[in-house]
Amino acid sequence: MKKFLMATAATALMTGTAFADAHAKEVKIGVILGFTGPLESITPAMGAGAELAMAEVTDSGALLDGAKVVSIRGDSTCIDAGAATSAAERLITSDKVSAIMGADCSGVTGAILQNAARPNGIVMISPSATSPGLSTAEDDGLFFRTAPSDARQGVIMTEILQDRGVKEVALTYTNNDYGKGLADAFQAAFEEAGGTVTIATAHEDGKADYSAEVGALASAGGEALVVAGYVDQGGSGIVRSSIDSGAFDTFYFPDGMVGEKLNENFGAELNGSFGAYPGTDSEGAAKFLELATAAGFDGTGAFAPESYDAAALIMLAMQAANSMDSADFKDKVMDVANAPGEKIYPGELAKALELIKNGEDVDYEGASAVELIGPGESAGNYQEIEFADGKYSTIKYR
Amino acid sequence: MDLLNAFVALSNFVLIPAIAYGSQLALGALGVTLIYGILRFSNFAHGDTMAFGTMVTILFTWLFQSWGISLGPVPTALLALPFGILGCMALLLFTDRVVYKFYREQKAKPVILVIVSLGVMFIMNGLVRFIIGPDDQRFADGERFIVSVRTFKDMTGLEEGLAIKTTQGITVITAVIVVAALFWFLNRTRTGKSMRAYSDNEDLALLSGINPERVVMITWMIVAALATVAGVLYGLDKSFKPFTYFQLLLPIFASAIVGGLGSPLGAIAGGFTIAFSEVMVTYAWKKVAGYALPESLAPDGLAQLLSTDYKFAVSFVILLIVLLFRPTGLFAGKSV
Amino acid sequence: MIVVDDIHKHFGGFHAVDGASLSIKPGSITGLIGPNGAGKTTLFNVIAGVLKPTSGRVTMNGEDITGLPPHTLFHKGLLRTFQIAHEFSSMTCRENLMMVPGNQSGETLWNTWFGRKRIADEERALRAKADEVLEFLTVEHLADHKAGQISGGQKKLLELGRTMMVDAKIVFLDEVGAGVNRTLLNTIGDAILRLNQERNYTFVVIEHDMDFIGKICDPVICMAEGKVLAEGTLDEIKANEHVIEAYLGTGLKNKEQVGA
Amino acid sequence: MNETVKNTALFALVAVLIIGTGFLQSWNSALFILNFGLISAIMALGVNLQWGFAGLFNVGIMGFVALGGLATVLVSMPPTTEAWAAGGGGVIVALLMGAATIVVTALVIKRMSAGWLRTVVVLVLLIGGFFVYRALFDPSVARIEAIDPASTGYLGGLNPGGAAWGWMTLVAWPVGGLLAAGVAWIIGKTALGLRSDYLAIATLGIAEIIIAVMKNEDWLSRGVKNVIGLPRPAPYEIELQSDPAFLERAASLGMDPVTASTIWVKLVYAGLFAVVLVILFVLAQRALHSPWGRMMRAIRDNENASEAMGKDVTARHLQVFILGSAICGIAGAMMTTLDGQLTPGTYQPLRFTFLIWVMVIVGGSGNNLGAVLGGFLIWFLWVQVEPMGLLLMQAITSGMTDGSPLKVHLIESAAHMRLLTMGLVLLLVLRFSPRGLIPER
Repeated sequence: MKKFLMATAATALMTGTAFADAHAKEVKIGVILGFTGPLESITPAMGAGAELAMAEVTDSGALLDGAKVVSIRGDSTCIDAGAATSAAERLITSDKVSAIMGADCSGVTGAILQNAARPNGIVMISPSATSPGLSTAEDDGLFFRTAPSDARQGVIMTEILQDRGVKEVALTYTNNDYGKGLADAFQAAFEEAGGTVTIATAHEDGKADYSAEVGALASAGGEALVVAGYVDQGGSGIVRSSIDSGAFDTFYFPDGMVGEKLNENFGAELNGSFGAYPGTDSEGAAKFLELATAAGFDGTGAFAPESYDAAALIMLAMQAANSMDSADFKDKVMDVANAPGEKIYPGELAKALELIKNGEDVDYEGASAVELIGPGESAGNYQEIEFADGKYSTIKYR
Repeated sequence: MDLLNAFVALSNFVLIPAIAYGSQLALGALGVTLIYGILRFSNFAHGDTMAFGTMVTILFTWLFQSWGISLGPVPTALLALPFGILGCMALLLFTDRVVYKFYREQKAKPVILVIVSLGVMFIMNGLVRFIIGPDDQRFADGERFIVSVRTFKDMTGLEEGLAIKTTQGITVITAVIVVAALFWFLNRTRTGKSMRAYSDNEDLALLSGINPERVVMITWMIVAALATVAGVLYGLDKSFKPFTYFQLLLPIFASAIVGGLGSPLGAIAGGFTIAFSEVMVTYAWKKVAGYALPESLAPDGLAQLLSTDYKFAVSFVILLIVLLFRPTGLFAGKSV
Repeated sequence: MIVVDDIHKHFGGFHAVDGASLSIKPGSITGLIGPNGAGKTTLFNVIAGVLKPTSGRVTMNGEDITGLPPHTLFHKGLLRTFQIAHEFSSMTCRENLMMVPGNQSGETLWNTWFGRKRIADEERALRAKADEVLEFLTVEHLADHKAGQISGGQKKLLELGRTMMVDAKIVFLDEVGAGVNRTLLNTIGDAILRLNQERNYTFVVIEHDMDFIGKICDPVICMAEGKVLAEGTLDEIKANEHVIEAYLGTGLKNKEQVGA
Repeated sequence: MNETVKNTALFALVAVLIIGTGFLQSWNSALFILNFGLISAIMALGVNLQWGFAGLFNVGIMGFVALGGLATVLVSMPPTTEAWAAGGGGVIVALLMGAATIVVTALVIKRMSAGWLRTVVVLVLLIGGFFVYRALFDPSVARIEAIDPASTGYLGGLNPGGAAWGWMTLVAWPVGGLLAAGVAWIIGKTALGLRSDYLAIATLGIAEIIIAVMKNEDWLSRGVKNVIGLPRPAPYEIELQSDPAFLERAASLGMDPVTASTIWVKLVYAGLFAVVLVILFVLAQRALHSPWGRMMRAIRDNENASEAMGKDVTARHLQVFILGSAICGIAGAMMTTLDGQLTPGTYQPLRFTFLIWVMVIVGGSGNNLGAVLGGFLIWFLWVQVEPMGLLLMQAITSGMTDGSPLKVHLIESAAHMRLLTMGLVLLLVLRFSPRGLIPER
């Protein structure tokens, strides 16, 4: 289905470009996410989130005096930097997008930033690239993210585990930049806090057999197994194999593992396991959920709220600079995201655009309580989840 | 008691998975080795042949499931397996007719056939993705465990648990049956004997009145059966994903070569060698050693020879070592 | 000059050469005959370095050359041809000859890039020499034909021609007449005799055609079952009881050959 | 049709395809295809050297391409001084120690006569050496990887000037070739004695091992954490966009500065790559049409006869294996330069080994011109079959009702046309023009 959506998006953009000149004012925003690849089960909701914000703005007619916002999708594949760059290249040079909402995975995000966005001077706001390395990447002020850095997630994970009295964990991570980066960050934080990581071992995605990895993990032991992987990929394989062989029965799931698939694949077998993914209990989150349900997609999906916020920030910044040129509005992103100003929640984008037009400050809170710090990344809010009765639910916000 | 715990832990995490994996590899390697023996080339399309056979089986499984047919505790896929084999045979015979036959008649060099099989690999790769898509497909149903960890612990009172999955049991049983049938066929039937004769000496076999096209046809049919069985067992035990099957080609080749290309016995030995070494070299022996050794000798570290990161390199390192010392494999295979 | 001392070559349990000893006099054309499976070609392969003997020694002018690889033997002046013609099929006949001489400066990559003048000079000389050889063999019209497309006999000639591109001391010819028509065989025979006389080549010839052997070879060595049975002129060999027995044992066809 | 006309026509076709892309899609896309086409052509040249000239069946191309990429990081990145201080020496000592173990073991095997004593000595040496090596190696690696793992955590490269010294990346190209050549030497020494199919699988396996090492040795090149932002030999677009002289020139051509700068940078790369391709092509061409090439073809045609004619087949195979691998290494370094990053996770045999084989076979093995043509043509197809497949599927399904499952499925599957097409092209060429589009003369 997801590929069907992509295909129609692609056709839409073909016809879209043909008629582009006919339309009075059109703002194109690239949505580059891993519609295929390890994150393919959570990206549809992310794309829908971003497009929800765009539809809202288009309907309001308030952006740059009635501009229409068009979403153009590109596939980042999440892992293949070459393919991602070429998709971004196409969106920027051929479809002439004004900004990019994306990408999702840290590796491809870095690649697109360096090879496509910076050369062309295009603003990029990622909803989910969490690698700490991106904090210090050269970006000419073009790159932002509404997701927190994994350095932050490592601390949150440590807190959650310690609150539950877990002192010893085994750790496995998907063997790519996301998994390795998160594992490093977590291990450092956990050990600093006095915990023990009995073993940190990688698993390759897409390899169906994980008995060797699980054997090593089981041998090292631990009160829980931290699975820094993807729910659509090896992460699930590890969990499956661990449950089957009785190696572990308690798991910790970081952001890449939290998804509907987890309920489908395991259900009650995971009762007692826990985890966390970005999210807030702000009133924005609830509003977003309402909007998402009305629009017919799953608003609780990981990074869907962040995607809405990323798209919203792009459009608000455009209005603040009164320009759809990245060079002009890149400096406005931080202004609209942070205080001072009137707080803006999902569904209030029209109001925000009007305020900005009238020269007033806004402080965009959005669906994920956006607060951009330092080099333009989210300060980081997480929701802690726990499995009970065969599905996970949020029990606490951090 | 501790020794028993050590043995159970070892069985649960090393022996049982390795035996199941080894059986799957051995079945795959048998297919590769038969093609090499009779048709005299390394078939790069074998992984994708497995994927194709499995895919047909999965489609039939879904069909049966939608009709409400099931085998109770045993996976429905076993019922669909014969149809998968037939589908795979049809594809291979078709491929042979439109692709390989031409080169056979031309007496093309073996390496040309290898390159041709690369082309076939690309096409099958695309075909399978085209039909079923590139995603994971789970099609196992029925009872999940023969023995689950909890029952085992309750039964024995041991600290360590032991799980035997239904799919693992089926894998081993099926593999034994298939291998026995294959060896019976090769050694006891007229056709099988003529195949072996053809494999040993093509010219001599032709003189003694063997119809080569018939031998080739039967080879493809057997290969289709082996590939489909191997693929379905692998898919049941783990999951089906076209890309994984393509990747499976590498350990399968390693198995066939370690055993010696063209030698069916070698393929089986190779399959288990690769499977066991992959699991054992990267296994952290801490737990087993902790039970088996007196406390003073128990290791502090993980007692792991190589990190699991290098799991996939292990089979090739073994392959290289074997080739260095026995250039035609353990069971002295052929080389053309 | 070449002394073969008690060579054994076993393949598993099969003793292809079982204690063969012989010596080859410089300047001679030695014929090596024997029934099929007598171990002639295996012995050839051992001497030419393709196979390592299980035991035994081969010396050349007193130097131990046992088990040296063929390319080293080539540079010592020991050349061979093959039972089934081993032509370089995708190359022209002229190229087949031109590739032979060793130590061509054009065989060093550096020179192919930066020493083109020297190569050009050498090539001119090589080409002239190759054409000369083709003429000697009366096949100059084949110079630009692909070697894969000429007849079996012509391939045999070409192989002989390759040995003429360098100053060979000793040349081993393995069934040079197999599959060659009578006319061409005569041409080959003439060429061998001329090379022997004009250039003082030493030849060792494996052959089944007794007419051919009788015409050019002296002495003749007969092998059977991996051993040397007899040595002498062809007439002496034909009269030897052991030889007749050995041939008789393998069937009438070979007996007729001996009788012929 | 005479040969020159036919070849010119084939290359003209490729030019038309690329230029057509420029008109129909965008010039940036066209140049993107051109640049990767140039790199693919170089890889095909390397494989052609091994297969077309010498008949060596190497399916480990991916490994050498990856080594070229590794060289780019090792040469062009600035060194991580803290990491060097923390564990650089330790790692080097450990590696030397490891190498010494192997050398000593080899010497023992050579010098001692076979027997149980030798076996024992060898085992003791190897096992003891392994533990000493690990004891030296592991702590140093841990110290290196502890240094700011999020952005460095590795030794870095040899470029003291950092991003300002972008030209260092050019140095990395030949170094990539040398690195690949060195590894090819080791592999060739051990594996070239194997017969065709065994050699093929052995090289396939070795390539996987190389990738595994690159993925997991973080101290060397950050492993799967990737190295991004490699210094580059071409100017940065962003700098061009703020360079008054460039802006003026762009304006005089009537182009907007962003498009002008992206196209200019791609042209710079295209120029650099073309220079490398031309140099390698000329060298390969001269080698092929020389006594060396004649000798190689003789060896390929008949190893036994060449050996009997005094050619050292083993040494020549090793030579050509090293050369071909080195060329793949150079191409790999160039590709990593163009990507601006090293991502070991993206090396897949399908893309970096088998696709290159398709290029060589389709183009014409044994003919350098053919290999180059194959490189461009197959790369073009690889990139463009996907959109073409989509169009085809849309054409096929245009009669169906929207949302019908079959239509959805067909359109969804369009992406897989790519693999099908590659296989089909390969098989058709093998069948009807077995010696490729531009066959060996």
